[in-house]
Amino acid sequence: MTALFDSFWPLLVLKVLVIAAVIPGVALVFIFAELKISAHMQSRIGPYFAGGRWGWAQPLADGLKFMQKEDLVPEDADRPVFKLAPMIVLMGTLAVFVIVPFSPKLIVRDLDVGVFYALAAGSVTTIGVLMAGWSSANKYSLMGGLRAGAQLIAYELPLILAVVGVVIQAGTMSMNGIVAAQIEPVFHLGDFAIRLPFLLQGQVIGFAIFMIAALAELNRTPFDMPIAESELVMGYLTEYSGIRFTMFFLAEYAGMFSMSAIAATLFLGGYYLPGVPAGALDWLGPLILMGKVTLLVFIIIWLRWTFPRLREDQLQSLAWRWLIPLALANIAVTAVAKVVF
Amino acid sequence: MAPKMPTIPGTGLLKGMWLTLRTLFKKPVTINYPKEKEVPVARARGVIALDIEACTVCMLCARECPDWCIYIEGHKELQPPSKPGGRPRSRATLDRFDIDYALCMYCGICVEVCPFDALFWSPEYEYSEGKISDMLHDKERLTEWLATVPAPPPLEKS
Amino acid sequence: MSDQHLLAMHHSEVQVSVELETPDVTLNLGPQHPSTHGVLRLVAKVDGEVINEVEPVIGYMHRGYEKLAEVRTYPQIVALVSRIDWVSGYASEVPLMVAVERLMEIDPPARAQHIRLVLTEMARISSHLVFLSSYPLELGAATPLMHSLRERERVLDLIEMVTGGRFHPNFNRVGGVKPAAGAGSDQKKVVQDLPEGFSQQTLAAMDDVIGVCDDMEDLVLGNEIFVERTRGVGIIPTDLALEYGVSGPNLRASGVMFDIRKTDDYLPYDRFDFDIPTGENGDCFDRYHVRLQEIRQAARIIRQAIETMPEGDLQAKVPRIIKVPKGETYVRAENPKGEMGYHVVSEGGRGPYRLKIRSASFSNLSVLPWLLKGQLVPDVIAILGSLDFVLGDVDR
Amino acid sequence: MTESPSEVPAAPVAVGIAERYGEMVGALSTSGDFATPRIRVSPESWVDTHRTLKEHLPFFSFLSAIHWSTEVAVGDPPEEEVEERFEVFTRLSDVSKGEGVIISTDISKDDPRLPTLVGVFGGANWHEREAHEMFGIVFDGHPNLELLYLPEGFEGYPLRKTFPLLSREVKPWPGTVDVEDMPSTENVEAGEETGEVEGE
Repeated sequence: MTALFDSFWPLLVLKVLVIAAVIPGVALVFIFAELKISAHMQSRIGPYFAGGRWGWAQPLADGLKFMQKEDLVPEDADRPVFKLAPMIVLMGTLAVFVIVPFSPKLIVRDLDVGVFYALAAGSVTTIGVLMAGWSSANKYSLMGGLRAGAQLIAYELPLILAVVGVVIQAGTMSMNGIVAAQIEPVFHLGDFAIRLPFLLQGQVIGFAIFMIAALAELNRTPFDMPIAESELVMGYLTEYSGIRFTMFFLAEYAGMFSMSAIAATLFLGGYYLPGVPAGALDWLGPLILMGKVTLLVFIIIWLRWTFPRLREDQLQSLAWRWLIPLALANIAVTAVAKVVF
Repeated sequence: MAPKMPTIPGTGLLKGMWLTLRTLFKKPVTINYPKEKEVPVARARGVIALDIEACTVCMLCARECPDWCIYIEGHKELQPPSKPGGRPRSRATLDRFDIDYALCMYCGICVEVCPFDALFWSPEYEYSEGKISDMLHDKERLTEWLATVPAPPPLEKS
Repeated sequence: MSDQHLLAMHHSEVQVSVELETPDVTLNLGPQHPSTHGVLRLVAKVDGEVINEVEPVIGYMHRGYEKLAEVRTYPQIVALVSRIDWVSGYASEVPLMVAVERLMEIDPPARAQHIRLVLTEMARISSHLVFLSSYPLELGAATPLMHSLRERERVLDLIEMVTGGRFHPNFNRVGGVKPAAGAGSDQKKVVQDLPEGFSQQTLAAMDDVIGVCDDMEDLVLGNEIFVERTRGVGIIPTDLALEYGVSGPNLRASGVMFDIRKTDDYLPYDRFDFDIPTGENGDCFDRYHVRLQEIRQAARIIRQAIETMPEGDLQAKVPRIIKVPKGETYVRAENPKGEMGYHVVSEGGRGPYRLKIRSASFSNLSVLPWLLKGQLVPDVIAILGSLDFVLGDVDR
Repeated sequence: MTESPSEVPAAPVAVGIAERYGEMVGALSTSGDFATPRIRVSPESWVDTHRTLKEHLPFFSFLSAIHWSTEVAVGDPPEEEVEERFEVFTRLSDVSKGEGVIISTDISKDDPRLPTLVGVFGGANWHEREAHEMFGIVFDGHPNLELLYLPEGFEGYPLRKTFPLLSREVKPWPGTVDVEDMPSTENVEAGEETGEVEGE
């Protein structure tokens, strides 16, 4: 048994299967959380029917309903592209989880260029969105796709630049390495070692920029222009229904999960919580990480149900006039601090 | 009348977030409809109830109806004299009294014009149907609603 | 940054993309589109996201009320006109009744007038709350919708408590308000005066309405994103507004302090203190702000009216069959959407010979082709929503 | 007005307004019945009248028309015989005192034409389109005199009095059946004479 798991391929397949099963499950939980939180923020009770108490089965019921629906492809659509788009979006989202460390050992692949990989894989979703927008043969979809493309170019840059600060501070691009760097004591108060996540080690601006850019990447309010229900109907999703829409839908929440997990790992100490003994991290780690992710997901949901959305040109000006200069300044300051201390 | 604007940038965003967070922990105002129900006010115009005994087939409601959604048919019947030796009186009997709720616009003019108080509003509202033709309520159905007519609300004293 | 600066910036950005000279695309916004509140259709020629030309297509909701009115009696028309602007149904009934009363030279009793006034202002609150809620939704914020509809529900409940209808009260009669209706076989006809607890509940509801106005100031008006989206967007110049017959809050947002409640006397508004909120720039932000302030003023009027509610009859003495003498009159009212007027031409019958319905949204919307030229698609939605129209009011 | 605000404003005020504005434009006649100032002008002076009055009454309220006809397909005919014609009327008002006036003109039924007001009041555009499709009045010089409400290819002019209302033609009136004389007939007649209040 042990021998089997030590060998490369079976282990990889097992890990992939676990991710493919767990991530959509977690996404369902987040969907339910969004339904309930939004409802209560609006003085509503929200779903209360499916599954009995609290309507906990509502996302499952929605999923089942979507699966029963007829698979519609518009007549003028570019069929192969139209069909491929949701898969690429979902795949791009799931691929990010390869490098997310849930505990020191629970990681699919601790790549040396983990951060780089995560950002690259995450960007693939935008290709899928562009494909969806283009192939739908719908003007609203096209505009939504183009907006998503413009958003990608504008926000990929601050996202990467925000991470650079952390990478400089940690001195590694491996995700496990970054967490390890946050476990390292920053200084000692007597015998007591003070361990701080990078957020508290001066990366506040980096974290804020990362979260804003992540919202834009995820097309969440206040940056949901590619979907923009009141303007573009549903943007690139307009022509999708049934199972293909479900894939987009799952990808959105899985994306929230992955972005929050990366943010938690880079800035909030990942699976580590001060005071938890190193030995317990193997089994407590995933819980700690999930706790941090849940907090970030809650904030993302909270923002969505409070703010209106920006206009496309305002979003661009926010990115180019504010976030990118700020992120560059952040890198400079971090680099100088790294050399000085 | 210029609106008051936040002086520190970003406080407007935070104020909104504080409001939604506060609401998150307040009791919701909606109810779980089919299981819980709100009681409509006594005057609510839900469905029209018919008191067959009071109706004299005078057609006033059908004539005043703006949508022409009331269909009435009737015939005369000779009633036995009330006193022995008196004249037999003729009395109009209702054969058909249908209200087509698919057409009705719930204006309540029929209830108002009825000179014999044969029509009443009931606040009942759960009578939607799958077929539009089922929205035509005949006189038996309309009579059933009579039991749901509530007592009128007391008036405000000054 | 000043508004002019913002506007200039905005226009310069628009300019840049126009110069690229790409072929126009025809974009149909509506008749089924989330932002058009029903069945408005905008045929827009867009260049990227910039609108070069827009042609509103209306008439999907045209029900021909002016024709229908010619075959109906006046009491029947009352039930009809509350469906013109269904968001503030009660307010549409009043001017028609005042017109008929003028032709018949009837004075409604003071109590009836007060009840009309209170219900009209409640209709105003309910209509403006719908605007306060739906406008942020156009801009992508869903939560203000529920917050403001929550309090609107209370106002609708109060209207229902008195009239029996939430949207279509049909509570006005020639010479006053509905005097009596059937109420069950034991009770027979009962007086439809204000039910017990109405005053008390109204005062409580007004507090909550003011409360939600405060909330909206925090959640929407003070929100920097909202300000960015609406300041300097969709400016209607004063002279253009007058020429197109733009009325109501849209006109006042452009800086014209004009309110039919102050100048005309269709209801005894001169007995109450209230202010007319006006805007400065005539942009979307001002239109939102003016409506929000109007809710506060309406609540103020209702409080005063409830406290000074006179005793008396609900209806003046009128013939059982209403026949209106020959004559013509035009009565207008300050409805939530703007000037709502009825030109009644009577030829002595039970119904009008001709009824011209002047609805506010129709004129307010007619300024659109001018207003939307050169705007971005997201701004089009912002401007469209800020005009606060109801398709029933446009098409009649 | 403070003592009895419910009072209908006295006619002289409206007459005064009508006369004042009527003088400015050389109106054919003025009236102020039922608190509604009205002035009547000739079709030739239609546009000039509006141009002159725009300085004082800048708010364009509406434009519409009436089809005067003794023979009608809907509703009741006029009390007396009238000359068949179209009366086009607009309402202008100011935005300070609330003064307003209805300006009307008569045009013939056979060739209903009138110069457009779009050059004076841009807002007349849609109103004239509405009057065009509803009454068949042609507004000379209108930039875009197309159907506004009605679907393409609609025949007839719905608001003309001679245009039947189909919904009332295809269905018999459900109130025709007479089982017996309406027992309320006497009451109604008596009520009308004595002015009895309904339902008290």
